[in-house]
Amino acid sequence: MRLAAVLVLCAVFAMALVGTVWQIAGQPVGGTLPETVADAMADSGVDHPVTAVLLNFRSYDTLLEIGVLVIAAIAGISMARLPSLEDPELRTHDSLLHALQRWFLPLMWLVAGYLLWAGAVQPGGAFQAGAVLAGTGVLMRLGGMPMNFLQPRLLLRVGLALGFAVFLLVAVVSAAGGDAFLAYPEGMAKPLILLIEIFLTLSIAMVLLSLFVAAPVNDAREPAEGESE
Amino acid sequence: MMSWLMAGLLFTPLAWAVVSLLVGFRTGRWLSWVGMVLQVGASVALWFAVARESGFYYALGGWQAPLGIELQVDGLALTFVLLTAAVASACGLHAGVYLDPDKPWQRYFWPLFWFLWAGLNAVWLGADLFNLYVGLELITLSAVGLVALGGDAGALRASLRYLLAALVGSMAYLLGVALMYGQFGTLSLAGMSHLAQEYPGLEGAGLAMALMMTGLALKTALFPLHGWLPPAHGIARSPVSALLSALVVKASFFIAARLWLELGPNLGTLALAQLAGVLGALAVLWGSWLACLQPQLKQVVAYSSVAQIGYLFLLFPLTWGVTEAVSQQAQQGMTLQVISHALAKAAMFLAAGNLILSTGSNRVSDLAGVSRFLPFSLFSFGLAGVSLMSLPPTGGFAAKWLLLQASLNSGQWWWTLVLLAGGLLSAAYVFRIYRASFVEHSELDQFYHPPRRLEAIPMMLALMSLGLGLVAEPLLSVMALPFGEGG
Amino acid sequence: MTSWLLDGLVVFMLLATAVSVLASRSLFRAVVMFIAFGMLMALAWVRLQAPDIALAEAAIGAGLTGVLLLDAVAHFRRGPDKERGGAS
Amino acid sequence: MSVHLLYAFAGAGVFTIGLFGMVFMVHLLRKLLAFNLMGSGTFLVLVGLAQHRNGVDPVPQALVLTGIVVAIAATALALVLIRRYFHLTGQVTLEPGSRDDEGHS
Repeated sequence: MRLAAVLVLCAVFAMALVGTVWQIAGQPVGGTLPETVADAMADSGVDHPVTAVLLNFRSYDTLLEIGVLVIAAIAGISMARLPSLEDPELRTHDSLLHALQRWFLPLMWLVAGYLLWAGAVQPGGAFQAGAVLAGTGVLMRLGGMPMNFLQPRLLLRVGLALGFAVFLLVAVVSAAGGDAFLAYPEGMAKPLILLIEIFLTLSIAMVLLSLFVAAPVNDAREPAEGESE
Repeated sequence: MMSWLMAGLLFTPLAWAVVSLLVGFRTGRWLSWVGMVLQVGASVALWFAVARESGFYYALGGWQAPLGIELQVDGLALTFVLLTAAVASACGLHAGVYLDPDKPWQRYFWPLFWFLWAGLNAVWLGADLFNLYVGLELITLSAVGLVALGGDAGALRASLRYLLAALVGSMAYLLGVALMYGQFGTLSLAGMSHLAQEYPGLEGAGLAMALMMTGLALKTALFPLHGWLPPAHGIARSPVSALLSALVVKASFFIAARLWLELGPNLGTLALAQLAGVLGALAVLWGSWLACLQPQLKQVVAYSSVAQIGYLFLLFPLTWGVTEAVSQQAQQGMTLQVISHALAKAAMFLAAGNLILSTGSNRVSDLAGVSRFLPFSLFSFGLAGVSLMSLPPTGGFAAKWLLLQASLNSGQWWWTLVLLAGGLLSAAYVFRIYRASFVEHSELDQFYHPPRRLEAIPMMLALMSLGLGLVAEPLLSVMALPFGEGG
Repeated sequence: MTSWLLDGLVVFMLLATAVSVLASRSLFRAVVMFIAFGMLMALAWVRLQAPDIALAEAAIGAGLTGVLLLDAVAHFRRGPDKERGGAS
Repeated sequence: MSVHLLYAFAGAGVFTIGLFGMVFMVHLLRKLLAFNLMGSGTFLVLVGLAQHRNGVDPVPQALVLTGIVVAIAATALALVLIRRYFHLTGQVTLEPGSRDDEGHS
């Protein structure tokens, strides 16, 4: 009964949505943004339009988005109460996995580095590189590496915050000189974007990895307000 | 000067979020006081600068819209920035004393708090639809993190419910943004508004706007999509509840209102406007009614939020197809309602936190006898309640008076009934708390006395909400300032 | 013509896997179908000439989310770490 | 009709399927999967519809990259919350009291 009701509602919604898409596709109005992007590419400091949009034209979005990632990581590690990350179930001693790690890990590092570097001229960039790096970390973790740097201590928090902090500093330095917030100084766009991307890659990898590790673990709990301990 | 202030306003919360992540709770508290002073200073200075001159667009990174992201720095946005500075500082000060610094997870309170503040400012100033989406997510995730912080099963359940509802809401909004970009080829709200005026009768964009507003209504907890709000606001720590009720739900409403005021005249329909109004009216009645029945103190306050949010949605019918003067009245009424509710509700939640702290119970019936021990917090609670009941001279009265006039002047008299009934019902639930606390009850004589500072903060907020009605005129004149081009 | 066939196939598969994510009875199967859906999304992005997103989708969308979800499913199978009633 | 538009329609379909799951499913993990479907559908509409009018357009592509990162942040946070909730209560649904094991939704 409930299934039928939800199905009918969703069908109605789908028809309205498809109709809306059809309507909009039929009568677009306004200018074309890609041409504006193409015109501004020369001043952007990079050659790949998507990277230019992400880290120059709309860098405020990206800054806040890294903020969202950091928030998720903070909320995640605030749930993991035990300082120890020793989870015996994760300690597999699979020789295949070990062999895989030995050959695979350096390769993954290489791929991540390449993706990061390539982002300036062709597809790739901090997010993809960070994700590959995090994937490497997950493999290492599954292989039973203790990865002590992921304990919720100062080192982890520095790692989480580093990329965001560097981005923020670059953003504010130019503003201190009287320019707009997030504007790159004349001629400095390329090195600054690269700098931001390197630190972002590390932080993104760290965030994703810490969220993977921040599994729930113990019984420490705070009583609700007004509940006696 | 202006550009430094803007940079400071954007930079401070984000920087403090990062720095307070690196230190413990106590150092973070000390740092946050400094940050609050800076942030309040920047907000006040900017507000006066704009009040003296006029609003302007601030192009981030030096890239003008539609290529880059522009911030719309006008009287309305800055008034909300100022309101956020006031309420968030109050909640932060309260939290610094209220929260137990020895719990290991409390250190994460400050970074989340500052990220929340940054997200709120991003939303008030935002003029780019996608940027607003990112701002909304910043707010949602940090708010969920704050609710869940150190929580037990009940808090986790509430925060998960909140998270899932909020995610659906923002996804619906984002889908609307996608459709809008397909229609107009720009993400800037001002650009869309121009195009919508130029090409009337774009049905697809109208539906997209309705979709966005539905998503935002879910995030604002408009009846009947309000189910997630009372558990989340009721179970969070009191300073967090205050932040959530006073500011967070307003953010999504603010976006809906901006969309409606910019695009509504060309893309909206009478049916959509009236529907929003009817749901708002039902929220007022239903929320107030449930607030009268809740056994738990904070649930009463949370349901009262559902009701007070309902008033805001009267904006939609009262600005559609009416004269410019009536529309102005409705907008001013809405703005005052947002401000007075934010102040009053923050005061109420903080005072409720103090009451809970001293009685050791969240139940209304356990308040018996508290009037002898904690008259100050109880008094703050009552003063805030007076604003919610909209008695003169409070901000709540000024807001509802403007809404009342707008509905009479536009010939939509039926909304006045809602305003009256809502006022009576809110009186009922506030008096219910009072009656419970004045019961003489000798069984329970051990009340813990919270520190003075905890009691002073809600009182300040309540007094501000009370005095808002007296300064409403000058405040409204700044918000209605003509908008300067460029800048 | 062949390109239309290919796109039609990708779209059909996308919708089919999306339905089966929700319809499969076991949670494990649902997650596997979700990963397959992510791979198809990556393919769709290639067809939409968005290689950046294709890379990100393959790495983040299918890869990392998939691992996170699989890990969670395994966790649910193991049951809560402490005995609390008869949950699975 | 261009290929881009075809994908936009597919996106509308995927979004609706996700919405259905979000409303109808009870299991928290399934809700999360459904949310991710909604996200993917939205991204398809965003790029498909924009490229239908503009040709290859880097702006929505960049927006989708941002959106994917935000979505995984939300997903990962939700997973941590769900796992901790399960750990404390043994429940995988939001209905208090009902115990639902991993099999059916």
